Amino acid sequence: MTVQDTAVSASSLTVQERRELLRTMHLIRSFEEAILRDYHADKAPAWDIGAGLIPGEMHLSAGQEPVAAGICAHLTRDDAVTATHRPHHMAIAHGMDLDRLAAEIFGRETGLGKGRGGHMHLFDPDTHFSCSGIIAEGYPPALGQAFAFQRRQTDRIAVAVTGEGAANQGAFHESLNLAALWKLPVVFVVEDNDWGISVPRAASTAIASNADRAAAYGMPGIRVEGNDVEAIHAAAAEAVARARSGDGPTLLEIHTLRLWGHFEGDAQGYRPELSTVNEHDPIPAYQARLVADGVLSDEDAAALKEEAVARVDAAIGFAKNSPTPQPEEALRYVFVEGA
Amino acid sequence: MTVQDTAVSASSLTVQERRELLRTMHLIRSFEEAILRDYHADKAPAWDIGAGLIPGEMHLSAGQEPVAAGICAHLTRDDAVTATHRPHHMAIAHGMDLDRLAAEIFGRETGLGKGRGGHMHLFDPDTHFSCSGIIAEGYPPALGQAFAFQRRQTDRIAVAVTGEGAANQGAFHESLNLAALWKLPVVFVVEDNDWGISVPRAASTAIASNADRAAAYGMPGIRVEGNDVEAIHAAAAEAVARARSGDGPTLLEIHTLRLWGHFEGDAQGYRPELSTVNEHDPIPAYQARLVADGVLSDEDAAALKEEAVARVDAAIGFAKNSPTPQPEEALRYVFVEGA
Amino acid sequence: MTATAVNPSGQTPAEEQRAAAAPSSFPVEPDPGTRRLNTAKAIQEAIGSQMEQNPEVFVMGEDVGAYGGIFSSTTGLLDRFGAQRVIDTPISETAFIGMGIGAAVEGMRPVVELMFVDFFGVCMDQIYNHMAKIHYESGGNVRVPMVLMTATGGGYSDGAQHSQSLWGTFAHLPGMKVVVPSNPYDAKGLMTAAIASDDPVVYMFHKGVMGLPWMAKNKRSIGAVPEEDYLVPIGKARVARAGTDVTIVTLSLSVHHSLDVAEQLAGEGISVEVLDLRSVVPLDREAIVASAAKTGRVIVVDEDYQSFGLSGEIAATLLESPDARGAAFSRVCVPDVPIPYARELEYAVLPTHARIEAAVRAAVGA
Amino acid sequence: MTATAVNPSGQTPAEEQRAAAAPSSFPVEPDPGTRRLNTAKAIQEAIGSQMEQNPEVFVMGEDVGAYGGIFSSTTGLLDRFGAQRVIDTPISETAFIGMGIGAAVEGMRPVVELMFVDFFGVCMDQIYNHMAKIHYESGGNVRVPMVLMTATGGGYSDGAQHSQSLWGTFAHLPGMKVVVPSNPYDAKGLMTAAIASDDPVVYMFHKGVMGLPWMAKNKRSIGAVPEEDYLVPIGKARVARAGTDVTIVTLSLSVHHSLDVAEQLAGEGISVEVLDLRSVVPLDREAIVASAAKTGRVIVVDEDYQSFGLSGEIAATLLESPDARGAAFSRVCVPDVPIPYARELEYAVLPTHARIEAAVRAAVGA
Ligand SMILES: Cc1ncc(C[n+]2csc(CCOP(=O)(O)OP(=O)(O)O)c2C)c(N)n1
Ligand SMILES: Cc1ncc(C[n+]2csc(CCOP(=O)(O)OP(=O)(O)O)c2C)c(N)n1
Ligand SMILES: [Mg+2]
Ligand SMILES: [Mg+2]
Repeated sequence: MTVQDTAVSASSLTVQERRELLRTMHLIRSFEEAILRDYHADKAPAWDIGAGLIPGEMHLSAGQEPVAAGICAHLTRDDAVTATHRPHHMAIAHGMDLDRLAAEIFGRETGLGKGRGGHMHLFDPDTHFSCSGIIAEGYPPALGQAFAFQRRQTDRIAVAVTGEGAANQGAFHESLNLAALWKLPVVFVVEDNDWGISVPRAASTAIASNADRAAAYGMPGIRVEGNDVEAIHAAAAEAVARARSGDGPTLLEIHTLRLWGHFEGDAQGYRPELSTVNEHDPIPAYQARLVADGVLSDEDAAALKEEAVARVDAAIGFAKNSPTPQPEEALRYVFVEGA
Repeated sequence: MTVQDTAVSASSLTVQERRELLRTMHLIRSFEEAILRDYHADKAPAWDIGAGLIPGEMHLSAGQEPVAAGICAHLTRDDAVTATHRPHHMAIAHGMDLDRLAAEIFGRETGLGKGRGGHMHLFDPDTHFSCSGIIAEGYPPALGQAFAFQRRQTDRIAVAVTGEGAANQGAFHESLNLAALWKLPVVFVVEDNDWGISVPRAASTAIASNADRAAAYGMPGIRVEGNDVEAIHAAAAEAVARARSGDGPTLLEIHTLRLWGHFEGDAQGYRPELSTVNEHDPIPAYQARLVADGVLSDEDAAALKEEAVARVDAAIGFAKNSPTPQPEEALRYVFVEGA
Repeated sequence: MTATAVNPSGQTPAEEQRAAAAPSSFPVEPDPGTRRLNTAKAIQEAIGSQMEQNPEVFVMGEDVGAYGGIFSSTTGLLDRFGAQRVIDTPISETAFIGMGIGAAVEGMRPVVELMFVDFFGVCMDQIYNHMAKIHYESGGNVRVPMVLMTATGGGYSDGAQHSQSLWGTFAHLPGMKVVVPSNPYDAKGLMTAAIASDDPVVYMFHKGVMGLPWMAKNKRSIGAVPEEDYLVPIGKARVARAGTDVTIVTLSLSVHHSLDVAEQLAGEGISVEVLDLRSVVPLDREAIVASAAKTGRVIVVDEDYQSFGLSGEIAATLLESPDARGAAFSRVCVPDVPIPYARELEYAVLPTHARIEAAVRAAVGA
Repeated sequence: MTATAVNPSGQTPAEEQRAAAAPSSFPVEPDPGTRRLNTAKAIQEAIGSQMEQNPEVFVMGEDVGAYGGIFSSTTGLLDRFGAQRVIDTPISETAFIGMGIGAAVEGMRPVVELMFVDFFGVCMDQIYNHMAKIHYESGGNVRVPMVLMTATGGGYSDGAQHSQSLWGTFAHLPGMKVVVPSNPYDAKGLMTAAIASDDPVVYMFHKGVMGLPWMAKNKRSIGAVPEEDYLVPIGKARVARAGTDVTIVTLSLSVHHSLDVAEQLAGEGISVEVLDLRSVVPLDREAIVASAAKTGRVIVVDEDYQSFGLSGEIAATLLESPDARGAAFSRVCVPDVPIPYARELEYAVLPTHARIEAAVRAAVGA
């Protein structure tokens, strides 16, 4: 295992690349903020999870934007990404159409899944994106996408994401073993946000870093501390290159931060560090760094944010103005062929 | 990971201990030979797996006796053992009543499970023994037995056994993680006989030793080469002591040998080393060593074998003379309470 | 070869005696009294009381400790009993459910939570090949007195992987009892019975009956619950409302919708009997047949998938009974479709008030 | 809120058209000819032929390579197609079934073997929450054209964890088709249809119909099979024997026992119709109703567990049909008990010739 430290002193990235990373993070955060707002807007006074424009469980990714931005910067839309119950940041960074993403979350016929899937079940053939609400069970399908890419002799890869809690699930183990055995072009990402709902990492495993598990399969493992988008970008560069060149999978654990509750409505009474969480928000920190490095001005940064908000507003507007599905069509799409 | 080599030059065991190890191995082998004989006796001329005195799949453990003898020498009947589809050697070494074991295999009312279970489903409250025909799924219940022992503040332990093929199953991973996290008194044993049915270890995992996986959970891992009962005994001594003293689990991988087919009827066409397998039979080798070391004479050794055969014959006789279950009672024992 | 007559209870007289005797220390279905609790609190109370009386009872699962269970099934237990007996687990269902089995085999009485029943696919082997079969395979020598508690059901747009009922899946596989309380009183009595049982019991609570503050509440999710311990016998249905024109056989949250419909239609002179099954295994076939024989019309209302499950088994029960085989039969279930996310679609497949009402009207020709 | 009428086929006219058109390149149920194969060889032939024609078809599973599949479903394929397309896997069902799903999502056509259906508990999440639901959750945008092939059934003392049928379990969960061939002709045609299908298909072969040299053989495990490719349509039952007095609705190995009984009783003037379902999902309800309406008596013979499964669904199908609801109904299934090991016990719970015969006699009052 290699531990990569926060302190990547001088950036090896171009100005353009660094701006892109910030832009992606702003876009994600703006999206999550908009969903947060609309999710809670019409559940009052008696807060009802099933009520309102956006019903159901809602797992937002605020704080984990560096992971998505840093990794997906290396991907094209021909690469596959499989994500978790907390999928928006990966979906957006991977280039999913924002309108159709928003429409799915609002349960509209124009959504990615025509409202059948919802926020934990996003499937996008255009970006080879999928996710699963079942812990660690997004890993195995990624193997098959990677296998198809390998067999067709492309250099396309699959990125498979889970949380640190998921690393204790059987599917995690089986998937890593299989990918290493067959040198599948996969990058396994563990987003370690210290918590699996209310259970801290230390109550889930006796080991300090899941990257140590890579050796159990014969693949390299890297843990990236500090939730720093550039350090993540650098680690991902290696892992992606390894996968593309046919040298097989890498396990990348990234220490990140869950800024908000596990899901919306989570009061987080179990979380001792709650009062100081906001101090570690990675976006203002990165923005300040770029400004300090002269990559952009405060005004440029504000413009990036505004641009993101505008794009998100348009997507939310698209979603809200889209038709809801017809109840009569509830049984459509069970099978391709008649049943 | 520590690799312990075959070459345990001078034995640290007492004469009595060494004789016991040989005696246990002879007892197991004699049992397996008897089952082998009776299993095939009445399936001819058209060999039918469901026919004869012993029907069904039959997974015999010949060649793996050193594992059972070396480990169970450290256990009392208050310790738990959970085994696999290939359970006889562990059951016998752990002290299971031979009559009731044989009777279960012959499907008799006097069997451990009154003929309901069969050879892959042996449950013995007297020796806290159980097994499962589902790969790696014997591990999780062992955790619970260990947990009960721990909570009751005893120094009893659980030994959980699987094959090397099973180490790639999710249950393996989850169980090791949980046991290490809670410092449960478990010894995890992987019997590496190089094969999972027809699939060689190298086609199952990219790593050379499953003991390397122990680090992924924060527990010690030891691989024992050579299928040598004294080396296994020594490695198990440490692991058992660690568990008994409250220091938590150990993963012990033992390189052993499947002398016969995966199950009876397996022609083993897939096995390139087939013609030389018998040369590596661990029992004659150990017996010769004990004779050479002056632990016993050739006559003593022959007597040990005869004694084992006689004991086994008695058990087989008991089984054959026991009543078969009543068909009318097929639905008994689904529930303790009425249903 | 001759056809083998099999003893349907599968018990010897001695066993039946023991079974009848076992948990008799608690009263059976006492008067409910006046104290009112929601279903979640009733469950917590049952578990807590059994934990107090028996040190071998413990609770294990994801977020059952400080969080108190995602659906509040274990709120307060950590504070009362400590982390040694109320154990938060890693997300390793196979390992910790299997651990419950092993502990039960050694005589402990684990209450293990599988957070959503929808997750059964990652751990079903331990449940159906081990928890449910060990007693039989051991010829009755090894018992597995374990409760597997799990949340079921939809109605709040949680999508295809978090909204299922699936009791039919568990009931189809032999060796485990399956109980499905619909209200606080039954929830407490069935949990007490489940912990007292020497058999493995799958205890399935619908999120919508818990009375959670953050979910639309049915008025019957709060009700009278005795303070003392008591049993609701496993395997006994309850006539939730007596009627003469048509029988609704139902369970869990659908009991409430059915009662709502029954109350509404009573005004029109349609008399609906509502039978709350409470247990799926054992299924109270006698109660089903008795009610069907009385009303001559049966509607099964079931939030599980329609085909190859509970509703079909009730049809077979009718057809196999000389008294009930002529009864009219229809069903209001979730059709064979993954539960859709969008509210309009989900409520098109759920057994809603409207669908139940339509089925009753169709049955009585009104 | 109003009751929502749901379109039972769940299809738009355009989709129905596409579905009808899709695999029409192969003839449907052609004349069987005279060449005889056992079921295992028929399956191998179907897979091999599809692999030849389509490079995206591949086979994956435990011991499918050099061993040729524990029940010979893949014998010879490794030699023909090499280890790149006939892939032995580690014992990691969740990983490799999930891998099949991902490959199918990218347009490949995997045939994945789960060695025994009894092992579903270690990998069901991939099967029922992913393979079966992705198409629906994606609003039809993502297809999963995958075949999950698995061995079922008992009768050779393999015990409670290796002898189950379990088609009811798969059929209860929406989104996967479930086919269950009973003979070589259907086995080939259904495998060809399964690989051609754009939907996930669970293909369940009973070990006892394979014609294995090391297992008691039924005479019908060898039969005429065309050399060319052809389809047996998924969802269509077959009248395996026409009759007028009583209908046996059955599938898989039980078809043969039922035909044996029908042949025997014909001598006594009892005319038994045997309906081989061939598919459980979709269930050919029309064929069931038509036969039941004709004979007025239905016996379900099913090697799966009795309660909450296929046999109940057939009861419901009868009760829901004006033409068939009066039919007499009984069932010969495995009662709700883990499959016992000892031969005497196992054959007491299996649907044997003797039990089927007794049921037919009871039905016709002879
Ligand atoms: C198999 C399974 N078990 C439990 C859950 C419930 N669950 C949803 S999210 C979650 C915590 C996941 O923690 P982690 O993997 O760290 O991801 P994070 O939520 O922190 O992003 C749990 C237990 C589930 N969805 N699937
Ligand atoms: C979950 C599961 N998958 C597959 C099988 C079929 N199976 C039985 S034994 C076996 C090979 C086991 O290999 P290993 O763990 O090395 O044990 P060995 O047989 O060598 O003792 C397989 C694949 C099973 N019983 N359970
Ligand atoms: Mg986490
Ligand atoms: Mg092996």
